[in-house]
Amino acid sequence: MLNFILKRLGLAVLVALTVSAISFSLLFMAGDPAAALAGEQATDVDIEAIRRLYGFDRPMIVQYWEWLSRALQGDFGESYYFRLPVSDLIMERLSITMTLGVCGISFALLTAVPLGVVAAIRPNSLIDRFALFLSVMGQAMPSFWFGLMMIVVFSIQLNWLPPSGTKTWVHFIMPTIVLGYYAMPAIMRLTRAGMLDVLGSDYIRTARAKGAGEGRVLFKHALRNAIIPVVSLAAVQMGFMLGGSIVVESIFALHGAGYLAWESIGRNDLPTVQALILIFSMFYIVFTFLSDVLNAWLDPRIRVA
Amino acid sequence: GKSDDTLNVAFTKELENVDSYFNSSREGVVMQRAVWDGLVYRDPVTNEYKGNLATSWEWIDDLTLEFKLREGVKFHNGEEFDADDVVYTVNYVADEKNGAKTQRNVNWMKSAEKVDKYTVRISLKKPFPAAIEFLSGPVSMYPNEYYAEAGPTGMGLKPVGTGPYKVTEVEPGKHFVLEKYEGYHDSPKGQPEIGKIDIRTIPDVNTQMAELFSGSLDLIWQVPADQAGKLATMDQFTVANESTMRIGYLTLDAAGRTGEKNPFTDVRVRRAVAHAVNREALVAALLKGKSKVISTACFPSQFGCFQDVASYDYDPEKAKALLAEAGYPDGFETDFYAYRDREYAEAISSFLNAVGIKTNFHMLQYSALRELRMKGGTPVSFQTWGSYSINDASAITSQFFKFGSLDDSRDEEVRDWLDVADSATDPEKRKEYYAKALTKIADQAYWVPMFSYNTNYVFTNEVSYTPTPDEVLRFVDMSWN
Amino acid sequence: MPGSIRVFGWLEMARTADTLLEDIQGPTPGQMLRKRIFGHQGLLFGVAVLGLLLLVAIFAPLLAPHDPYAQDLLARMQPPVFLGGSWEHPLGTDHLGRDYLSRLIYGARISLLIGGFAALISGLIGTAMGVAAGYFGGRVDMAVTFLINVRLAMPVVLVALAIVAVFGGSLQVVILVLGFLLWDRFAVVMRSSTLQVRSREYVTAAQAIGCSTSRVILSEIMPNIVNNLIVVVTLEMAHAILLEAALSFLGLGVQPPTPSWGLMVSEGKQMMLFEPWLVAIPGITLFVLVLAINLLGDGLRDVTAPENRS
Amino acid sequence: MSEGNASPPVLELRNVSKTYQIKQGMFGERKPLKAVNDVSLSLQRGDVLGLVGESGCGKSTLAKILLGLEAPTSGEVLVDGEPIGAQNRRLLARRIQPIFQDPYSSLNPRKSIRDIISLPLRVHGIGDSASQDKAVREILDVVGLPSRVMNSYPSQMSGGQRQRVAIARALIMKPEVVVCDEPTSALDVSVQSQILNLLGELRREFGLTYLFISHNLAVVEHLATRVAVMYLGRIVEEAPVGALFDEPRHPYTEALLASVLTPEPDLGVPDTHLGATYPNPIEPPTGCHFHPRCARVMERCKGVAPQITCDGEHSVECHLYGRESGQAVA
Amino acid sequence: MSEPVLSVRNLRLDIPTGAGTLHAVRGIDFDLERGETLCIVGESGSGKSLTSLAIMDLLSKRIERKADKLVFDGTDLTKAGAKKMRALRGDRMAMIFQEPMTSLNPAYTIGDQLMEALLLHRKVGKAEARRRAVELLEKVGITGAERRLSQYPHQLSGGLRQRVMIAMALMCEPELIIADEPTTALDVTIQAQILRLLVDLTREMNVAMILITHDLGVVARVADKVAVMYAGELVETGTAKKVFDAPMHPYTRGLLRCIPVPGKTERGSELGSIPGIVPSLVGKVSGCVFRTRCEEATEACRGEIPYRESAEGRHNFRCVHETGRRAGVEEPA
Ligand SMILES: Nc1ncnc2c1ncn2[C@@H]1O[C@H](COP(=O)(O)OP(=O)(O)OP(=O)(O)O)[C@@H](O)[C@H]1O
Ligand SMILES: Nc1ncnc2c1ncn2[C@@H]1O[C@H](COP(=O)(O)OP(=O)(O)OP(=O)(O)O)[C@@H](O)[C@H]1O
Ligand SMILES: [Mg+2]
Ligand SMILES: [Mg+2]
Repeated sequence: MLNFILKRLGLAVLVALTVSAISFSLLFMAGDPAAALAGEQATDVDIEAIRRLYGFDRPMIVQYWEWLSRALQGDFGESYYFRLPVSDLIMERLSITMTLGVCGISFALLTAVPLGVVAAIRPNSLIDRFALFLSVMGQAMPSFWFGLMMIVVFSIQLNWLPPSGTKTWVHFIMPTIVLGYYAMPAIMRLTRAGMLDVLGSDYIRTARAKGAGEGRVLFKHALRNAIIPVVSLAAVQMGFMLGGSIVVESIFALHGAGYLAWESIGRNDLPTVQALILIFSMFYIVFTFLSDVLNAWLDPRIRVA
Repeated sequence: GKSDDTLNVAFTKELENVDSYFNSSREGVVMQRAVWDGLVYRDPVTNEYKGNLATSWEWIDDLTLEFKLREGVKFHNGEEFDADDVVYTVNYVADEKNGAKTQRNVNWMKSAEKVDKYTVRISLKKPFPAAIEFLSGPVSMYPNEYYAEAGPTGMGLKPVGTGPYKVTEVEPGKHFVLEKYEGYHDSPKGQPEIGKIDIRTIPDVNTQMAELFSGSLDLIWQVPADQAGKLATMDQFTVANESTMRIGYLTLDAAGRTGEKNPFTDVRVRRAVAHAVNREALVAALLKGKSKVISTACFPSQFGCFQDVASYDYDPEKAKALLAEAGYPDGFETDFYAYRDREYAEAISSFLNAVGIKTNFHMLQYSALRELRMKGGTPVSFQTWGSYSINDASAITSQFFKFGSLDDSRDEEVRDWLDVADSATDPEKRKEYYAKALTKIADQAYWVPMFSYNTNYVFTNEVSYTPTPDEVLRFVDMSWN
Repeated sequence: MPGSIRVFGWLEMARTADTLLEDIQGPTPGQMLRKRIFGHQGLLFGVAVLGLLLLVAIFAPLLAPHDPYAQDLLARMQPPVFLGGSWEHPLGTDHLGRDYLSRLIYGARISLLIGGFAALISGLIGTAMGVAAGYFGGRVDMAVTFLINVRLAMPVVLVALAIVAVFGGSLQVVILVLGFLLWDRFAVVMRSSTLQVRSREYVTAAQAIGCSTSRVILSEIMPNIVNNLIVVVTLEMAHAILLEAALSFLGLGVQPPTPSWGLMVSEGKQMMLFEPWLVAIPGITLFVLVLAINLLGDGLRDVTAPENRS
Repeated sequence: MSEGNASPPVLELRNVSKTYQIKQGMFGERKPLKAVNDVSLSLQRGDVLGLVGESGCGKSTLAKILLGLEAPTSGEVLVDGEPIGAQNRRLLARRIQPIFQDPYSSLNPRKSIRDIISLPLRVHGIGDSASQDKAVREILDVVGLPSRVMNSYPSQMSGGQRQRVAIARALIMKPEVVVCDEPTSALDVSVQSQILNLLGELRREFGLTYLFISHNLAVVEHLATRVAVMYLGRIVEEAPVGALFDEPRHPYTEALLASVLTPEPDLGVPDTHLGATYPNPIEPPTGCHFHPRCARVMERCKGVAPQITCDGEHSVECHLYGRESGQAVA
Repeated sequence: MSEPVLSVRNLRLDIPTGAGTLHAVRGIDFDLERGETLCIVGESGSGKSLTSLAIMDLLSKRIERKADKLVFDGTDLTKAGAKKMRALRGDRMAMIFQEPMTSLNPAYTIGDQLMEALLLHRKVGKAEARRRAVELLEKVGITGAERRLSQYPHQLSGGLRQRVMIAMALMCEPELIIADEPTTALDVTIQAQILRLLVDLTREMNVAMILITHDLGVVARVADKVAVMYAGELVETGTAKKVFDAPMHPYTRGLLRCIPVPGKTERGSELGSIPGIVPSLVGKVSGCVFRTRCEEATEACRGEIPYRESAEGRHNFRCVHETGRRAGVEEPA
């Protein structure tokens, strides 16, 4: 197990390094950072001064190396736009994105897993069809459109929910649903398929042959095995959701990291964008790593190697 | 709302830093006018200069201005305002190394020196006729002791000024809370009435309107014309429209920076472009409000903005004829760039398409487009310029026609005339030379000026406010009905 | 060997020949597939809608009542006919007075073009990588798996936004960006399918016969994983279309005046609270298109699923 | 070895080994697994060499080496006295052909029977499509399938029919050696006998040489002329079929034979005298690999690996028979 | 004779499929005495597993089970509810499956899975259950039983897992064990060991066993009673000796001719075979199902087929011919 974790960790670090290199080089091509930094009404002299001040005239590899070694110490440099340390800037917004992500994935899991299980127990039943309907809709619904429609219905027409802001948990209801619904179909389908698969397996028949009751069969013998792939998927989805929360954050005016990322791209705020891509990637990497560890713990075939 | 004496306002853009020397957005100007004061104040309606933190001023010579300061003014943190504050502020921002964001606003000042506690002199680098205009605008006074310690970052998070409102809460990106400053001095700005201003950043205009409908916002601004039109039909809101100093224009690559064979090097082609666009229709259908069609390369109210220049009416047939004359009977294909107001740009490009100039539309981020223009120019791009609300033609012409990287015409004659106009101290001489330059710009159709912008302010009927044409929200002028 | 056509004891059981006959005359795989296809409602719906939209896209110039780019600033945002508009513009006009129906019709082209080409590019990349990984294993597999991990770790929307911001949102750029970002699922699915098929004995048999590697891959492995490939193609096509719409919504998708549905939603969004149909119409067509593609994909997966075979 | 060394064996293995590097778990370290360990065998024309042994002892690996699908880690494979390495893979394919265990996975479900059977012809560019069709028809007749199955697909056929198709594919190139890897173990007994009969007929008809791998000793005894017994990658005993079944020498062979359950109701279930501990192939036991399970284990077996002892055509690798053991060969 | 543990009369299983109803099992009759071993033998797909699952009531809900009589130790299983069946399963009737690799839950230890049945059915503590598990593991010949309890299935070889399955079946000392091809997936040597173990243990504990297999060798060596199944019907039943020494049904005879018997069948000679394939059981099935492959088939085979008892008794077969052969056909030499 320890061996497994160490090797898995090594892979994670390698992936993180590669992603960092890609995101760095990718964004370095994103227009002249000095021009962006100087702002809309700056003169050429301003821009040239800034170019030298920030060292944009040095070779890219040097800049990458410097950036990376500082990033490893948690220093992502200073935002061109805010003139604040990027890490401070991000820390602040990340809590919103994380809250949203956790709420979203919880919503997705809490709806998808029970639905998937029930659908698997009663294939072709009404509830199975309903679950299928939900997932098909969810897959085809553009989330920005869904968000807008939610605002129109629940904020404008019914005036039940606030359309934006982060003050109370009520503010998080609509964003959570929009974001969670994005991840729900995949999780539900996997739960259903996994559960169907496990329920048809030999060891479930063994458990039944021992006289175990339906509940015991479902929850002790089946779910434990069916949930293993769902854990991985949920981790992946969580990573995607954080990276994909941009749309939701911009619709509901949540000042999270996703929105910051979008704005920063527009402002050519290189350090912030680089840091955000890296951090979102790190989240993905950490989540999948944790899910692998969790899987290993759930699945003795990996745990006891 | 009125009941809790709190005005809820939305900003579209997130402010990078509340410190007004370290942001460059409109929202920053709004904050600056509420939290800080300048030495001078220009009445937005009469355009008359009045003393604010200074009670009087005089030109000692072309390069020196002397101010008598108002006594008894206190900053929000209790620090007393005197000559030291002015000296510190001016010296700090004028120093290029400190990196004030918009150098143009401050780099005409060389330094400041204290004469006595309430007298101060500001020296200029070279003659700068618009000095008072700038001092009434972007240059505001900071508390020296506090600023020395906090710097721009600290100032951004906990701003301290002498203005009518003090900042009590800053959550970057989320919201600011302003509270009425009870000890506000007897300023020409007037005394604040509304107790508390809560400003939230909401990027999406639909969300802003939704919040407005649900009652959690009291005032939104910069509302697009169509929406404003609809909101105006609703009883519970007031929609006010004011013009702004921002103008939109097409800049054409007359200098051939994108290549010798560029069709826009031919004046007939440039004139054809000018004839091709139905600017009246654009204003009537898209911009609406107080927007106007313009023909000069500046905002009409600006000093020196000579109006009697060649103007090109909408005449697609003539445009086609000119194109044919220039050797393009079937039109040609060109890249068309824009960075904001996609709708307007799209409409313009569509007019060009109609006379045979086939446009490949590119919508870029400002920085990317700027880089492109600095490096090699663009054949044709839709641009806007707001002049920082500075009511002087130099704020626009000298930026674009003096061989800077954004100068697509590179006309030496124009440059020389503008040099004279910019530095002369005699207003009449300035006017004369601006007129010469602007006439040639129009005649050669280096630019195709399009229209001036306007801003829509929408607020609930509880709020009473009359906006001003300089596109600045003045909380101090607001009150409850 | 020829000439010695022998009749074995087995065949002498003439009486049993009839059972054998019946057995062999069972349905061919093709017939069975056809039967399953026609019994699958979702699949049929998907095919019908997608086919219709494809026709619309192909014959757009014939079907569109107006030039989708012709603006009329005096006739902006006319309501569709069912909301009191005129038949001149059955679905109304947009914010520049362009005919909404015509733009919608041309928009089908754009969406299908983006979805199709993005899926094609990512399909080529992903399939090549996945099949190579599955077939050759070892280091190739390790490298591909690593690349997949790297790709998955990058936040797609963010990276796509960044690239489009740099290169501008021309149709080609958007297609290329999506194509180069969405290959991961192809690689994953093709890798595992190849692994699965590779261990089948008919592959070993082909190798033992002396088939070259390329022949084994192309004629023994590919035909057996191509149905999985088609399923992924549909899913990724839907994915690409939705992603393009999201990019357009965020202002960094294809450029105007291109009549992309995503862009139309984004443009209509401005007036969403007052003229909801501006958003509703392209939103619904987008939804229906993606739904149809997904149903098609799901259906294909259902009818070609292993438990349905043999 | 055999009478008159005039012609070299069709197929010969000389000290062939195959070592796999096994990863344990997803990230475990790699360890060597000797799937085939220093094996020497030879097949004369017309021989049927039965290869028996427990699951995982390396039978299929050996077959793959013969087919050229796996390169041996060391040792040589000779066809007609020539080393296989020198031969082109495609040339080898004309002479040695496989028949696999699972008729359901050995035929490509997407291909018609015609395509499946004619594939070798097409790969080797033999004839045009008309002559290929003719060849397919003929070979179908040989394996006892009506020629109209040509346009059918595997999914339309029963297991026995599919196995016939697989045999037809193997035979269409007129190979000399056919490697049958458990060709009947997935089939019902009633079908199994048909296939066994067919294999027997074909051998007589075409003078084929078989390497016949099977779990089923009764089948091996029925079909084989020689039998090799494999244990953990090594051939522990090899003899003509009669000698091996009548007087098995290696204790493992004895146990194997004892485990054969014939349909004789009075005999009851035999005791194989084998221990239950199945060894881990990655860490094989020291000395004689079989010693932990051997009923006749001696002290020496634990430390020293036995040598092959040959007695005419009967060779065995066991301390009981080694010269040093002092025990006479029975 | 005492009451049989299990008595089955006219068991029928119907499976609805897309093409129509599949009459997978049609009219199975047998009795099983205490301590007796019944072997059901037949080709794959003949319905052996379905029959065994039907007795355990483990069929999927789709499959319809009908029987004139299905009595286990005095309990009418056709009327028993789910709860009652649960109480019986694992306690008084136990089952061993074919695939040792997949029949154990990979997520739980051997110990947990062994103890589960006992904890479910008996009021015993964990310690007691553990003791019993160790005892049984030792009994099935697993060394180091204590240590094995905390191992997971993937750590055991196939033979060991099958032993664990056997121990698991015996935990509650059932009266009936159903073993569905317990050795098919195992090596010959291990097969012999496992079978021996099963036979010894059932004798020792006086457990009745239904052993399902398609290997006639296994049947001959293990069975007290044999039931030969073909396409969902029992075509021949009887004591092992009688069935093997004097097979009556053409199918049984055919099967016995198919396998080479060392020492008896001539090496390299042609084996007997049963040509053709099993007919489809979808839709109406009438007459003798074996007639399409039968050497003895006549027109009469399409009609009603009587269930005959052979001359010596305790040996039944289903055939239109009185002796299982067409009249006037000599047995080939
Ligand atoms: N490609 C491979 N990589 C790693 N190990 C392998 C590979 N092929 C076979 N092995 C290992 O080599 C050993 C011998 O395998 P092989 O398939 O030859 O056995 P076998 O005797 O044919 O078994 P069976 O009777 O089950 O078919 C086994 O332990 C197997 O796990
Ligand atoms: N759930 C099911 N749905 C449809 N058909 C089924 C189902 N279960 C079994 N059958 C069919 O019923 C018949 C009998 O199956 P069963 O599993 O009892 O055979 P078996 O004799 O045990 O065969 P094997 O020796 O292969 O285990 C087969 O034709 C099978 O295809
Ligand atoms: Mg094998
Ligand atoms: Mg079965």
